[in-house]
Amino acid sequence: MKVRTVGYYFQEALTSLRRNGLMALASVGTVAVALLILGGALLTVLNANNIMKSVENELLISVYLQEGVDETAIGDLEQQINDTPGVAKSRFISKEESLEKLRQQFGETKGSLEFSRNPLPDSFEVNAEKSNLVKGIADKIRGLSGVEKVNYPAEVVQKLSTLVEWVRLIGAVIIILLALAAVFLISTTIRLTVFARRREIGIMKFLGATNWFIRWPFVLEGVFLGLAGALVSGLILYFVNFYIVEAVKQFPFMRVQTDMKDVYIILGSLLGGGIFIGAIGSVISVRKFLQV
Amino acid sequence: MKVRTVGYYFQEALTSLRRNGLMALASVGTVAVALLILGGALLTVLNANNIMKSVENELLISVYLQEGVDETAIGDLEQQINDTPGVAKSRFISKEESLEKLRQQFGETKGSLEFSRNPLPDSFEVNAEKSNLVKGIADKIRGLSGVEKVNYPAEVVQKLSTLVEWVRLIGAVIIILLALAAVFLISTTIRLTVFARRREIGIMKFLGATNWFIRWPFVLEGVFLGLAGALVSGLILYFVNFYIVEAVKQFPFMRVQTDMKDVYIILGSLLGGGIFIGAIGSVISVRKFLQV
Amino acid sequence: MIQMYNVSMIYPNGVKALTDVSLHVRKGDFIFLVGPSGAGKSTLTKLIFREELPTRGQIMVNGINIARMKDKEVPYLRRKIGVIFQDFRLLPNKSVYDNVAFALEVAEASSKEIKKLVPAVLKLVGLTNKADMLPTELSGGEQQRVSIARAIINNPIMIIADEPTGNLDPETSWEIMNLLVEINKLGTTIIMATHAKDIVDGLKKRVIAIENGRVVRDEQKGAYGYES
Amino acid sequence: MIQMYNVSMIYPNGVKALTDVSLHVRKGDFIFLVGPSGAGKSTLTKLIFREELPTRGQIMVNGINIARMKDKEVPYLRRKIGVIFQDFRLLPNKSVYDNVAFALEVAEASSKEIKKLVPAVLKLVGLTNKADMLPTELSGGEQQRVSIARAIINNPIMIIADEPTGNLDPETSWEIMNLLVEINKLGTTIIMATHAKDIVDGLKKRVIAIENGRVVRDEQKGAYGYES
Ligand SMILES: Nc1ncnc2c1ncn2[C@@H]1O[C@H](COP(=O)(O)OP(=O)(O)OP(=O)(O)O)[C@@H](O)[C@H]1O
Ligand SMILES: Nc1ncnc2c1ncn2[C@@H]1O[C@H](COP(=O)(O)OP(=O)(O)OP(=O)(O)O)[C@@H](O)[C@H]1O
Ligand SMILES: [Mg+2]
Ligand SMILES: [Mg+2]
Repeated sequence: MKVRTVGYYFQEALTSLRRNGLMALASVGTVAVALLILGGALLTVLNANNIMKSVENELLISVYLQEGVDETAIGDLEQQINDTPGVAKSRFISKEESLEKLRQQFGETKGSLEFSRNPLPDSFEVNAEKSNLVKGIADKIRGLSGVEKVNYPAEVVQKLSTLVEWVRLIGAVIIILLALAAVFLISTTIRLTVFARRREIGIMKFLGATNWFIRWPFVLEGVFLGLAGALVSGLILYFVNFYIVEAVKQFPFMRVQTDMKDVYIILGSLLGGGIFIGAIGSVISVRKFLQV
Repeated sequence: MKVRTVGYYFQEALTSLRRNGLMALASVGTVAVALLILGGALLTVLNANNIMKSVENELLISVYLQEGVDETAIGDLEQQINDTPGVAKSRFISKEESLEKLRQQFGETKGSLEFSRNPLPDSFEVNAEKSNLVKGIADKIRGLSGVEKVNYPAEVVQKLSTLVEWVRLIGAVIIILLALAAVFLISTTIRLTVFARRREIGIMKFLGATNWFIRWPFVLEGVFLGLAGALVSGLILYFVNFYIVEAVKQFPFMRVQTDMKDVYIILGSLLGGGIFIGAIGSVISVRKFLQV
Repeated sequence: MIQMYNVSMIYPNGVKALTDVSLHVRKGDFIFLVGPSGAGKSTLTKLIFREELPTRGQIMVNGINIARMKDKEVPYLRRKIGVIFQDFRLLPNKSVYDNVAFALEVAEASSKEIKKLVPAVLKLVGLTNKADMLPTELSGGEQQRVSIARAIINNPIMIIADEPTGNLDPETSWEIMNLLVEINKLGTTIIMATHAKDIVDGLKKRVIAIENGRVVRDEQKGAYGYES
Repeated sequence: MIQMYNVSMIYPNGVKALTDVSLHVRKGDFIFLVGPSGAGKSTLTKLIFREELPTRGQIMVNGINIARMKDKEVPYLRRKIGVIFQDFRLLPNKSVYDNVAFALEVAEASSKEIKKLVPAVLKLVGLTNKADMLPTELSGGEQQRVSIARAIINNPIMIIADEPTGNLDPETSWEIMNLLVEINKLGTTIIMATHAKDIVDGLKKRVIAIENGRVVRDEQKGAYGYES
């Protein structure tokens, strides 16, 4: 392949893009829209996943201790709790602290919550690593000596853990479907572009052009289309994601810790995907008309 | 327009669909994918909206009363609360009831929560109609005589009301964008289909065909494509929505009350939209090539 | 039937295809348009059925000023004119039968009429056994004959033929010419651009010679070249 | 140069285009293929540059069996054969210059060579001032000449011309024929399907007549019709 011929390929691809202006625009638009939707879904799932994680972290197991457990026993218990598999962290709350909380809850009028002696127990707040581990942990801790009662938002926890699984599953399915849809849309567009030029391809063959001689300009055209579409969608997604994440960050129960690395990976894949689909789409679409 | 000619239009449209099999399939696929994504988004927003509503309903304003307010005063107060604009409903909770709840919360060991006299106040639980009304209602009730303290999940309420607005806004924006994308994809496909047959259109004109004579088969073809695509996407959405709603219904804090009427309206619009876009897309795409 | 007054045609790319052409064609005329390649013969025919609009000058066809005609009326003009195109212009997705029937379809003819006329015309051009084939499955001459069949089926008041025998052997060419002469005898005006010296010389009809976009000769009972 | 042994060609739709054709073409031959419309002339030429594969029989071109040829080798065969197609087959989106240059481009000729050869060949066919136009902006005869220019530019060992003068006036036709005769004198084999009686009778070359898919006559220094 001579350098001059490579030059020819590029020139051909660019000329064709210019000549088929409308169709090129349509293709870029389709690629952009397809990748936009796909990328949007990916980012949404990424962010939703992060939100889910932060919600999971809020789920607390309350461990109430028996009356009269002494300090060393409490220390032991803390050790045991932290050693329980699946526990992320734990915090000791003394009975005094609990009473203070209760007081705050029911207004500040003195007297309404004055007891002869503090009737509340000491307790631990335990965080689980994952929501579906909560029940197991609670059961284990219940068996420890010195523990009076273990409370956790039982139904909510179970349901939430199922929900999280579901969201992840549905998210994955939706993303796979959207990826397929994107590939389909892009390859359809390229196929139609090639279809409109099937006669030309035949003529080239009859003039002694090799298959790759015919393919290269189409492949480059596909790559340009894919690249342009991916860039457009990438830029839009980048800024939309940025603004949405900023907006959502205001909500305390949505402490989104979106790692920008993940975002870059997604945008990079879109770019690579666009180029790849453009090139492959061209090769496949041209193939049918090369059989002469 | 003779009956015979109408027959000709249909025959032409069907023949063309058959002859351009691959392209027709591609178009149907594109329409289906576009409407699928759009419809999916619509249903998601519909369901999310319903979930939001049910979450909103859970937001309670706790109104604690002063010591020694008598029954008639309580009745008055209830009346006044219910008359406050924006209040959806209210429920009286006696101090005994409150204590019972507290007891349940901290284990069942007798003795740990036995008081000389019940230190808890009487209270009301008040539901607001909308989350952004909560603060106003709370402020109003705070001024009523006999009220000791009004509690509401202040920050959460404010943030939630903003979030709900946001979700609705973003949802609307996303749906409009997706609708535009769907229109764009479908009309692009049809334009490419027509583009591949531009020569034919010119020839017909030279043979003395009127513009509508040329247009009708394309319009019908567009309608068939749109219809087929809409049916495919409609069916998929119907079943996916069904399963997801069923699955989500298991979660108590997601009491989705999706009105099937809304779903049918969405599916109906998809169908109508598909047909409309198919027809309009054809008319617009053909127009350019009719200028001979 | 056709009056042209000082017609000039300059294509958008600047090519002067016709310069100051004036012509009168009477109903029932049989005219050969001759001239070298690129002289402007096809352009002249294209002006008549309004494929192109003249840059300057007036054209009356059948009493109607073509430049002032409304877009909506154009199809009705075209239906009255049968055109045999130099590049055939067959509909690639329609069979031979459907291509020919299309000219009737366009004019909303009855299905009975179509079923009667199409086979008859196909027989005239010798394509009865190719009725179900697609244009791409035909030889060059066969495609040309389909285009001839399509042009004559509508019983037009005028036939414009752009080199209708370019891809035909002499024998078939003469059959087609005899057919056109017959049709002409029934009153149809015929304008035929051609390079076939034998035919022009043999039929002795009116000859209009074009060179470089100008009418250089207009003779009754003329020949292809100058009588020398 | 070409040997055909008992070649038959039946198209997928069942049309028997060629039946049992045997032929020998020597290097440097100048052959006219004549016969009525639909006889099988174009089909015969299509077999030589492998646009179609024969249903039966063997074809050797330049010593290579065409049926056994690998798909990868086909382009290199085609580059050695210049083809003037009956339907021109110009690339619609390329200018006249680029259409002609394409034949060199395909063979990866140097840019210097292209810049030298293309204008020279365009001059030969009289299209120098149309170099920048698109095929749709040309008259029928001009398109035909572009296709001729493209066929001869590559200095092919053989030229296949399918009615190369069908859209040309007699004068231009003779110019093109003289060009082909010159090229033939330099050793290029020429096979030309034609209906132009004048030309065939005038040049007195080898004539192969085909009728109904069979070779019915093969004469050195022959004429268009049977000598009568
Ligand atoms: N669509 C077009 N755009 C620009 N120029 C054109 C167009 N069609 C024809 N021409 C130019 O106008 C001139 C006359 O063309 P026309 O087709 O009328 O010639 P012709 O007499 O029919 O020739 P031929 O015998 O080769 O068919 C030519 O020089 C041609 O290049
Ligand atoms: N692609 C095809 N598919 C089916 N049949 C074909 C195809 N091409 C040609 N034929 C048929 O094969 C026969 C020979 O065709 P061919 O093109 O070889 O004729 P020809 O001698 O070149 O005629 P002409 O002088 O009209 O160009 C014709 O009957 C034609 O209908
Ligand atoms: Mg012409
Ligand atoms: Mg032929």
